[in-house]
Amino acid sequence: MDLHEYQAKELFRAAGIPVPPGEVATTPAEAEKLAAKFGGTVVVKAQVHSGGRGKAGGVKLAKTPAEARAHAEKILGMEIKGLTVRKVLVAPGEQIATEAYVGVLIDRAKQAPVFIVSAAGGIDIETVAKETPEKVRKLVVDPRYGLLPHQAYWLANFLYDDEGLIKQASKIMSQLYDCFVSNGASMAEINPMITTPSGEVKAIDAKMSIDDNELFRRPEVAKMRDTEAEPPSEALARTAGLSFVKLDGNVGCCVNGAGLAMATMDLVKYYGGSPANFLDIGGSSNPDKVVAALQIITSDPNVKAILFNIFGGITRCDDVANGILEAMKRIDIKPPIVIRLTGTNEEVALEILAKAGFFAYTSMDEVVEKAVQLASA
Amino acid sequence: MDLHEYQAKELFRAAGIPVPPGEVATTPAEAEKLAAKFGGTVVVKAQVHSGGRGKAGGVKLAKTPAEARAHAEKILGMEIKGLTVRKVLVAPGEQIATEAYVGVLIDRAKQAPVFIVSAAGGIDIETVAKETPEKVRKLVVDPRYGLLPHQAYWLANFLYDDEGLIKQASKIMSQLYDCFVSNGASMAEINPMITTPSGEVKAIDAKMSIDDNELFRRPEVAKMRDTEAEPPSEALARTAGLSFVKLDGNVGCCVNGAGLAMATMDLVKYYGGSPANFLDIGGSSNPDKVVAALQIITSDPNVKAILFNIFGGITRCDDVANGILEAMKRIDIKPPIVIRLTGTNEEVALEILAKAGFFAYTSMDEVVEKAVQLASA
Amino acid sequence: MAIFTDKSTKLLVQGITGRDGSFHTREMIAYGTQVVGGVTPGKGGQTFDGPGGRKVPIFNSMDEAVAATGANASVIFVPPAFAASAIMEAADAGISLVVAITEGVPVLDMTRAHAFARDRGARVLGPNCPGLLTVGGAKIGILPGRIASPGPVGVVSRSGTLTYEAVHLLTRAGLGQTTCVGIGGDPLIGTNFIDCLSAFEKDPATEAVVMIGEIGGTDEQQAAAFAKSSMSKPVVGFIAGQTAPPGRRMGHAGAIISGAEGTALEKVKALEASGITVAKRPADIVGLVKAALA
Amino acid sequence: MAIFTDKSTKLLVQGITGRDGSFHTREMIAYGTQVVGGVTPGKGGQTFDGPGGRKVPIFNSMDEAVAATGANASVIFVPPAFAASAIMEAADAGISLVVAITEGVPVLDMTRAHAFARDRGARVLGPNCPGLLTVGGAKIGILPGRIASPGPVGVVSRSGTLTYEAVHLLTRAGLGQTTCVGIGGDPLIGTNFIDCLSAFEKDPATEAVVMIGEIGGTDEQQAAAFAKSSMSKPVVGFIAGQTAPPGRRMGHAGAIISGAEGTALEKVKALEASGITVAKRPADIVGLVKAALA
Repeated sequence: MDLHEYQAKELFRAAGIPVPPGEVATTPAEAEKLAAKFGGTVVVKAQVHSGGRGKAGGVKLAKTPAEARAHAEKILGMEIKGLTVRKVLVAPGEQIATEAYVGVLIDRAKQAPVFIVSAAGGIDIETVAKETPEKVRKLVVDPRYGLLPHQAYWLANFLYDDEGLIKQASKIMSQLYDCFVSNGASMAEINPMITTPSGEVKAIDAKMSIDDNELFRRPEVAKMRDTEAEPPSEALARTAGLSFVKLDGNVGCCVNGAGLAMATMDLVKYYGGSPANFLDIGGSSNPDKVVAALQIITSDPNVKAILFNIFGGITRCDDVANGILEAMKRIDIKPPIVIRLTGTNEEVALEILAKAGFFAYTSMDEVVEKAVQLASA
Repeated sequence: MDLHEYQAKELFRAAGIPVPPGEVATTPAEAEKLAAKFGGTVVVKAQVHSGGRGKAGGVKLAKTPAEARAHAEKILGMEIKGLTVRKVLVAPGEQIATEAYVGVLIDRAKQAPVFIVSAAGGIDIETVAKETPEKVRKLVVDPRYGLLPHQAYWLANFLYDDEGLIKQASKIMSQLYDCFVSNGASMAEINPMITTPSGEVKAIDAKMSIDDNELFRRPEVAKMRDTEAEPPSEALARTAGLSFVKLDGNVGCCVNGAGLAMATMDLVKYYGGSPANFLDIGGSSNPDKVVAALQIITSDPNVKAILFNIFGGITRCDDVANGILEAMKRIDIKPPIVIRLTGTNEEVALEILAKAGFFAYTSMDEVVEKAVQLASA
Repeated sequence: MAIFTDKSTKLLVQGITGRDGSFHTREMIAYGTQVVGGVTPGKGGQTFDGPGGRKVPIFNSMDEAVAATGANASVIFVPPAFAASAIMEAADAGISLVVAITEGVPVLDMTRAHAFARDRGARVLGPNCPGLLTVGGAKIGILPGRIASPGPVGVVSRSGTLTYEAVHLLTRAGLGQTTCVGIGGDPLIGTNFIDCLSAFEKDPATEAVVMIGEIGGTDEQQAAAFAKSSMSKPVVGFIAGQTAPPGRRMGHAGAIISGAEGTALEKVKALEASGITVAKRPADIVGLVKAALA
Repeated sequence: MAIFTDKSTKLLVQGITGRDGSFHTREMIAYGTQVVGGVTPGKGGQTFDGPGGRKVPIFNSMDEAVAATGANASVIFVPPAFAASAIMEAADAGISLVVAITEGVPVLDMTRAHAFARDRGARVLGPNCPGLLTVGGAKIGILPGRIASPGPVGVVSRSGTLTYEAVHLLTRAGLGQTTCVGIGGDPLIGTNFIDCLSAFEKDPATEAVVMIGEIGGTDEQQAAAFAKSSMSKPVVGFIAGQTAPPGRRMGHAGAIISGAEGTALEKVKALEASGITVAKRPADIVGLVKAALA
């Protein structure tokens, strides 16, 4: 789950990381009021789950409250990489001497959190890491010990020469690590971490993703989910316990298992079609899940054909068949449905479907080819 | 630093361990008032840094406030193993179904905290461990992981068969471990941990020692030191930064280094004498420390001779010599002083002492033999 | 012969009395797996009724269960909140193969659990994996036994049902399997492609390996390099997720393209550069394996 | 020859600019130890002035210091609050011998630091120890070099000044030493008697060992058993604390009799039962060593 900048900053502040003040506005009037409250130059920043806000015009300096209002007017409702901006963060402008990058994420190979820091801050770290690896210092944290003081110092020492700055940054590294672990994060980033001309180190931007699997034990973090920031179909899928990603093709896919679902999408493309979605109904074969899946798929007007590809293991084919019939009753499904079922209780399922006038395939290639044909008809 | 039962219970409560209520009284009237407040049967318990309070008559049940007052009257001022009782804990009497022992301490060989539990609670664990080791379960905690949930369960499962009790006890194990670590303890004990007839698990006695080396970072725990509970000479030594233990002989010993100090005491005995104390002036050779050491030694009326045994390394012999002369000026020292100095700046020291009319030995055996002679004269 | 397990493997089921645990325990026993016990705290002393009147003793803890049964493997069906702890309990009890089926285990929990298992010398398979099936030997996990048949092909995959698909196709084409391993779709897994390739290379009964990867991470690339440098047996590959958009999680927590390296295209390139033939679609796996074995 | 160190040992001083650190750095250099650098955060780039105009470079971190100097040993003089961290920093930087002089390090800090050093394969001596002196080679720590002389006796002790006493007596009697090691008076020490006995046994230059123990713990008993089972060279023992009362801490955090096993009497018994001759007083050590070497 991605957090907005202002939410990540809340968690940073709670961990003791020095984050300048800042408040959220949802209307231009609120933005103006906040600018007046802070006084002087403020920055107005779009709150969307996307990088590149600056380039997209989503971050603007305002010298007066009126200017802040004008910026907010433009930014609120703006689309950045397909996401609509519904909130802006208004924060006092900071005097910046230097900018650095500090990030923590999970290193899959080392199976541990890894710090990445660079004195080349404010820019894209992946580019820096690739093109000028000498500008990046990495540290894998041993999860048995956590971030040790000398390691925090080692990271900070890569960014600064001044002992005062190093000490502040070391402390921030430790606080960021604690913040990362205590909130069940999968990523936490300060970009940029700035120094001011008077020698203070501060986090002026914040980015954080929380491991979805941690949310059950962190209700206060789970509450931060911004359901408005995700497509309604994905919010619905999440509630129904389905894995769903909307794509822009016309073949709706309903599959059990993530790997098989991807392979099915790929096969749609192989046969010249284009998948409308990724959808994994998961291991359980509750008919209600099938109904929800069909609701979500049919809510996409691009969908011209719907394809089921089920390889029963834990999932029982008869449950899926019943779910399909149940959905037909409850919702008005326009696009044609083609079905492939094999595995657990296959025979029962085929009989159920046959009775309802459905033909079911047992080969994945056949059913995908058929679905592509129907969609392009 | 040993804590009193009531202090350990405060830390236990803060860690979430179920500890029945209880308050401290310093007068019989207070005890009566508390008994009235709690109502019903209460227990009045001497608060001293010593085991065997029960056997010594320091723990009594009272059915009425008047009886509580009477018990407090007897217990307050009582001596238990040489320690005067100045406080009693008054707590409601508990219904006890079973008693168990739970302790955590540091295992020197494993270099890690170790849990020791036994269903034979309320008694001396060392005896149980020695005589009936099958009644004890031990678990070494890997400090890199802390006490893991399955380990807490494993310990609790040794004490109880009932799943409800096991779950409560598992939780208490985890809480006790957290309490141990977060307070920098070297020992924490629940003895007994009881179950009530209604199926609750509670800590009705608590014992805790804090690692002295942790106190600097835990001022709130350091405040719990009961200076009244230690001999005044030891409190004075602690303030002066000296290691001092009072003994009952008549040869006062002032040595640098703990091992040499013990060896000096042993040599006093070897030559037929009896050491009045252990005293290590430590590595630093601040003359003030020497003055404090002599003050402490001479405050013991048993001391008949004072022996200095200094092997200069970090400690400079001249500093010690100057300290002795300084002390002679400031305090009236009755017993004869014999001095052995060797090592760093030995020559300067010998000259300083010679000028003041002192003869200094360079052999440990000679000086100890002389001191024993003087003390028994 | 096979990898990691055989007929002598003695299995404990952690979470045996749960919905999934009890269902799959019956399936595993029916397949012929030696399920010697189960663990559910608080149900120690009870008995689990397996198929054919088989009685399986239940214990409160892994420690007791291992002491009583001499088990050397365990399979975990406990809920996500307790799965990492169950892995550590198994490793602490001396289990050498821990198969974690549970999906949704917090990643930070797994950083500690994997470290602990390494410290204790235990192999973890998963979490979020279908387990492994040694054909005609032991089935540990949820892979449906009936789709497999004995033969010379080793199968290793990050996916569940896609593995079934591949095994099903192989079996129908008369290409039996030694062991089928689902290594799991999580970002942090205990046993990776290289571990399995290395074991298949050493297994005399395995003559060719099918490796089914997907987007996310760079495990397939590393496996390809390993196959090139250290394997004599042919490997046939398949990578799912050619059509997956970057930055989105495709079901599996590990299936997310972040950066250029995690794409299917990059992986296919790496496999082919290492001499691994890559199937364009699952159905093509059969022909490529036949060619490899010819 | 000697144990743990020799003339080629390259030493870093952690806390070189502190009061004790700077004093003893000069002493170590004067003795002939190769002090190749020092570490004090924030003073990197400065220089420490050693005796005889010797300049020692100062670094901000152990990592930098090791990279620049190729050091393989370090000695720690930092305050107790930072000592465990300094040990871990040294181990993390690849140092193989870490000598921690600092007294008063919290025991729980040391549980983690010792585990970390073990994980990294570093030997820790101490904390709360005087260090070690390889006679005519390297002096690491605070043992006064002038009391020692070269010869065939290895000395290992839990104490500081009592070690000086013993070494002084040996030297005056013409019995020189190979290496004198103070293992420290804390309850959790990185290098124990057995480690040192084992090293002395392997060191061809050492012909006899003096082992000086004290009350508390059971290290001496275990060392005695080791000497009996695994040593060919004679060991002469001394145990301080015959007159120490139980339950009281005698200066050293580790010198406390808890239970029957930690008493001096028990230790002397265990040593004698293992064939180790035990001196009744320090002065007797000389005669026993002479007899052992005869």
